[in-house]
Amino acid sequence: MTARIGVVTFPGTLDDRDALRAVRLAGAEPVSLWHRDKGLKQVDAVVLAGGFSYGDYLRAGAISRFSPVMETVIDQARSGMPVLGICNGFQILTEAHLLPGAMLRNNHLHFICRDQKLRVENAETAWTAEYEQGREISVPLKNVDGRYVAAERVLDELEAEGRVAFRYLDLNPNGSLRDIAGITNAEGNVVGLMPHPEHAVEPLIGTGGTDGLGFFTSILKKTVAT
Amino acid sequence: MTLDTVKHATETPESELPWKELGLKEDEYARIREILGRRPTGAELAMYSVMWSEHCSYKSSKVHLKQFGEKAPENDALLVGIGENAGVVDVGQGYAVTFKVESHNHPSYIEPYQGAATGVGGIVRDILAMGARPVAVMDPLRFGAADHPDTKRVLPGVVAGVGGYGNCLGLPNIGGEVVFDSCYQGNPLVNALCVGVMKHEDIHLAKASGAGNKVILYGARTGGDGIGGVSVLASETFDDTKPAKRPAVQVGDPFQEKLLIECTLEVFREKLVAGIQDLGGAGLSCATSELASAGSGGMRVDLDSVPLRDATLSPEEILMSESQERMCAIVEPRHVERFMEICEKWDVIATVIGEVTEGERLEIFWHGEQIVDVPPGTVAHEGPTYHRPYARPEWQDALQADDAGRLPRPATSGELREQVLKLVASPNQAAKSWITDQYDRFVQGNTVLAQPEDAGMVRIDPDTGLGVALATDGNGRYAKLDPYAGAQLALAEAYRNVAASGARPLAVSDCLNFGSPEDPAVMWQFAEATRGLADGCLHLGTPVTGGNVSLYNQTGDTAIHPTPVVAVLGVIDDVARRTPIAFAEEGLLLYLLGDTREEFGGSAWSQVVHDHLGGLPPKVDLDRERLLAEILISGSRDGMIDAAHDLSDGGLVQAVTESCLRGGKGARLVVPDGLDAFTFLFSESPGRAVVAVPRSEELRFTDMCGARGLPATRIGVVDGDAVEVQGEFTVPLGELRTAHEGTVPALFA
Amino acid sequence: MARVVVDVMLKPEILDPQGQAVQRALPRLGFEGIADVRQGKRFELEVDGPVDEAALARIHEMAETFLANTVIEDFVVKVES
Amino acid sequence: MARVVVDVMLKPEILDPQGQAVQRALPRLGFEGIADVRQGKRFELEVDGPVDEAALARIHEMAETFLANTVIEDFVVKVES
Ligand SMILES: Nc1ncnc2c1ncn2[C@@H]1O[C@H](COP(=O)(O)OP(=O)(O)O)[C@@H](O)[C@H]1O
Ligand SMILES: [Mg+2]
Repeated sequence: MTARIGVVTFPGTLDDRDALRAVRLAGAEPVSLWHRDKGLKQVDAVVLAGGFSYGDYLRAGAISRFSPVMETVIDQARSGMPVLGICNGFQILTEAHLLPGAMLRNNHLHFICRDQKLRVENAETAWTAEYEQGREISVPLKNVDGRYVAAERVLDELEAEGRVAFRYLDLNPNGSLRDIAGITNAEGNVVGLMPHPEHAVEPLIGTGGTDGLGFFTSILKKTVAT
Repeated sequence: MTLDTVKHATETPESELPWKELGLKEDEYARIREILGRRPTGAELAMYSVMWSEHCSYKSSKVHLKQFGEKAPENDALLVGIGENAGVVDVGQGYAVTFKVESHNHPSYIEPYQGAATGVGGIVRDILAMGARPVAVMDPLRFGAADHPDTKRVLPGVVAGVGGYGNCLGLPNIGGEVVFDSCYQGNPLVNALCVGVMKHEDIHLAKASGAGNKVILYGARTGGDGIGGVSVLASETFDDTKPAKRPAVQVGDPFQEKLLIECTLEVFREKLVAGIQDLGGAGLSCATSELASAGSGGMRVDLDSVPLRDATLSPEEILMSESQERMCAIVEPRHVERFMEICEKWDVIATVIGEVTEGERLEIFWHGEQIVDVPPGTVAHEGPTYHRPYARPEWQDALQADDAGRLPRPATSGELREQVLKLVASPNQAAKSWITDQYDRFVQGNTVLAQPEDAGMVRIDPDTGLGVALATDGNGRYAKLDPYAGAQLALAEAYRNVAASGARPLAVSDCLNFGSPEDPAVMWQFAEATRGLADGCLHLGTPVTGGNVSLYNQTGDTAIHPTPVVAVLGVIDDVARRTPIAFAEEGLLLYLLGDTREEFGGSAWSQVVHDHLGGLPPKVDLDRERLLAEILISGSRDGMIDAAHDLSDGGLVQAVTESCLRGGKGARLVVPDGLDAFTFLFSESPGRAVVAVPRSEELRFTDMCGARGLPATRIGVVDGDAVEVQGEFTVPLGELRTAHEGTVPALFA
Repeated sequence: MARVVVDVMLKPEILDPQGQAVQRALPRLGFEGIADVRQGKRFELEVDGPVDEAALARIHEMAETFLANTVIEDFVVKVES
Repeated sequence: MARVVVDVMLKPEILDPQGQAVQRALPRLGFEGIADVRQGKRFELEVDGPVDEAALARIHEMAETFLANTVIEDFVVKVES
């Protein structure tokens, strides 16, 4: 039996179909989840995909965070279910306080879409186990509210505990503090990042590489193993 | 105020109505009275005035646009032609593709962000209304001089608007254009293209048939946006000194549109829709009259049931409102409940506002009283037709006589090098990534090629690799020198771009941006350009499937350059065979395909170095374009070429610069026998491309070119980290990159 | 240093998708009784020197030409006490 | 119907690039003497029924949990006179 990975669709989610495809390409079973349903259809892990849920009105992720599906996701995440937030999903995770800090408007104020180099700083989370520590990967980045901020104390704590999971390389595209591209919770089951691994899973498409596939094979291994 | 009902209108035949203020001419008003056999009611007048405006009725242009049908090439791929929301072409494997380019020029000058955003929103709904899932957008843009202060207001707003809306909808932006020319100073051109994909059986049309079927309005509530916008915008030249004339601006809500897309695709999937129309210009007036006139029966609408954002709107205003993000569907009674459920699922407001009737009239009621009773066809299709006078302007001869061949050319290698750097750094030739990086090109996970490639390409079937490619082009400078040739050059360039990517060109959409049709010189430009485009499409076998006309792009007496923007759609059986522009590997041999002549009229060189526009544009040879395309497509299919880049404005040196920078590799070039270095580098002869051929394929490739009679000249090799023109100069890639990529951020960041 | 505040709101007849989205979310969060929400911008300006009539006139002009887009927005200038 | 306004501003220690961009543009437009600009959000809420203490408490809670993200933002609730 393979792992069932859920992908949530909120109104305004855009990359849900891409995330489902990435799950399938990794060999897991993709399961669509709907924001109004509390039930998670017995999935082993959940991906909160990118997009502009609720138009990113008010603040990115602020409205989605209060949806029925998130009540369950928050609950389950606290008891160990793996959750990956990509871009808008990361924003939702910070709004839901499953991850510390907040996402703000890019320092240059523009939407930015580029091939982004990252370093995997923590290869022990549920979503990064297939990478080696320090591995450099290239995946698409595309957002307008991608600047990660948190209080100095929080940042120090994240660094000390190895919870900065990904860092921007070559260029910090948005003014994120300490070049942070993604973080994990202390347990390593909840991971959020701004760049889009689901757009780097096939040759030709997107960046034309498959550097992002490891997120989905990591979770497949992890959930099948446990 | 008493309600102006049909009954009231009959009883008060002499009441004066503000037909003039609504942009109607005296004879047009007389015609309406004749159609109705009485004076129109206020609501009827509102409908006729918007629907008979230039924007909706094409009254000045339709006698010329007819040619696209009359001269349409035989083409089995065409499933739905001109006249519907957008044309549909068969791309094989059971798939159909619909695409169209449209303008939102005037609103974007007034409010750049919202104007551009709602331009994208409007074209996306057109595509959706055909039954297709929108899969990509493009944005051909024209601005005033790059260093003009107003361009600093307009460009960032337009770009943010295109991005803000398209990104939020989840549509990858796969290409477009950014052109600067002071002729667009008061009239920037914001054109937007959308392409959608469906299965053949999913094609939907805008018609209301079947008495008893319900008319459902769904999407955003109706507000006071853009009322009269259509008629005021399209009928009169916008004059910014008179704020009273400023139409209300529409504000878009891309989030609402995203819900509309998903909701609409779901009701299509469950086959709940008998007919459908988006609400764009002229709002409900347009949707109801077009649906009713295309169907078999009549239609009855209760305007009171339209959900409003502003309760004080009058019935006339409701009919004319251009509130965004609305659609109108015709649904059989047995499907209404399910239709409503799906709308509720997507948080989309949906309301039955009327039904299809046995009769032949469009009847609209307000508070139970009849305020409209018209034959819908007279509103939708029987608007006036003008045969506007046109005449070749008297300045045309002098302009063409001012030959660019007489301009002083660089005298030394040093000067040549300097001009190369100046050219690739000039705003029109410089890299546009500062702009295009504000657009999401990855979303939907099917983008194979996007900017800065020759064409955008998306995969439409992940299993077979079937894909489509699109390019848009238009060169107003060429068209100014010769509008007939200019239109064909635009077509040829877009066609060539598509072929360079490896796809087979199939069909055309266009957006014709011109000045005032009341000026015979402009009308001549328009007539010539449409004739050129129609003849060109016939010759190349690519039918025009739809498009858009934008007139009155002028400030005072000065019109913009005639600017026909042409979009070509191509198909590729397997996107794995696509050809990128990047020179990515050392040792690849560079071949120049086609003939290079001394052609500098309207060229980028003449503009950048001499600020000159005169002479004749390069000579078009459509047979040559076709042959070149065949070679490029075969080369890609059979794996003979690793990269290809078409040659257009800026000539060879521009193409080589882009391909080298994209691949991060240099090139050593040799000036071929019989050409001087200057002509080699800067000529803009069409029908050419530069290709990078692996050594192992050289013989096969040159044999193919030889056998088919296409000149192929070896001009160098991919090598090192500089562009070197042997015996002339060397420019390190770093220097080239700084020149090419620094300009746009320096101007706008 | 004195603080001047410029509030910029969409004109009432212009669609405010942000405000709408907020309003629609409120009942779901258990907040009833809010009939309408409009969302606008607030600019806090720290002004060098005295905020006299001349200064306010300049700020008014700045709001009109730059901070607000009067095609779609209204604005109010206030001196913060 | 009564109007309650909620002003939401970034905390002073958080970088506000929007405010900065405005401030940097001002001298170019000929407006001197503005030492600092911060840009925030203004919500205008139309409240059904009386704006008594209970209502204000609820709005305060709404601002704290929803309208503002207190990790990065401060807010003020005001009854518009
Ligand atoms: N406004 C725009 N939006 C998206 N892509 C653009 C835009 N402007 C230019 N591009 C892209 O930049 C590249 C270069 O543009 P251009 O020089 O006009 O191409 P070409 O000369 O091949 O037609 C192309 O890939 C084009 O699609
Ligand atoms: Mg090209």
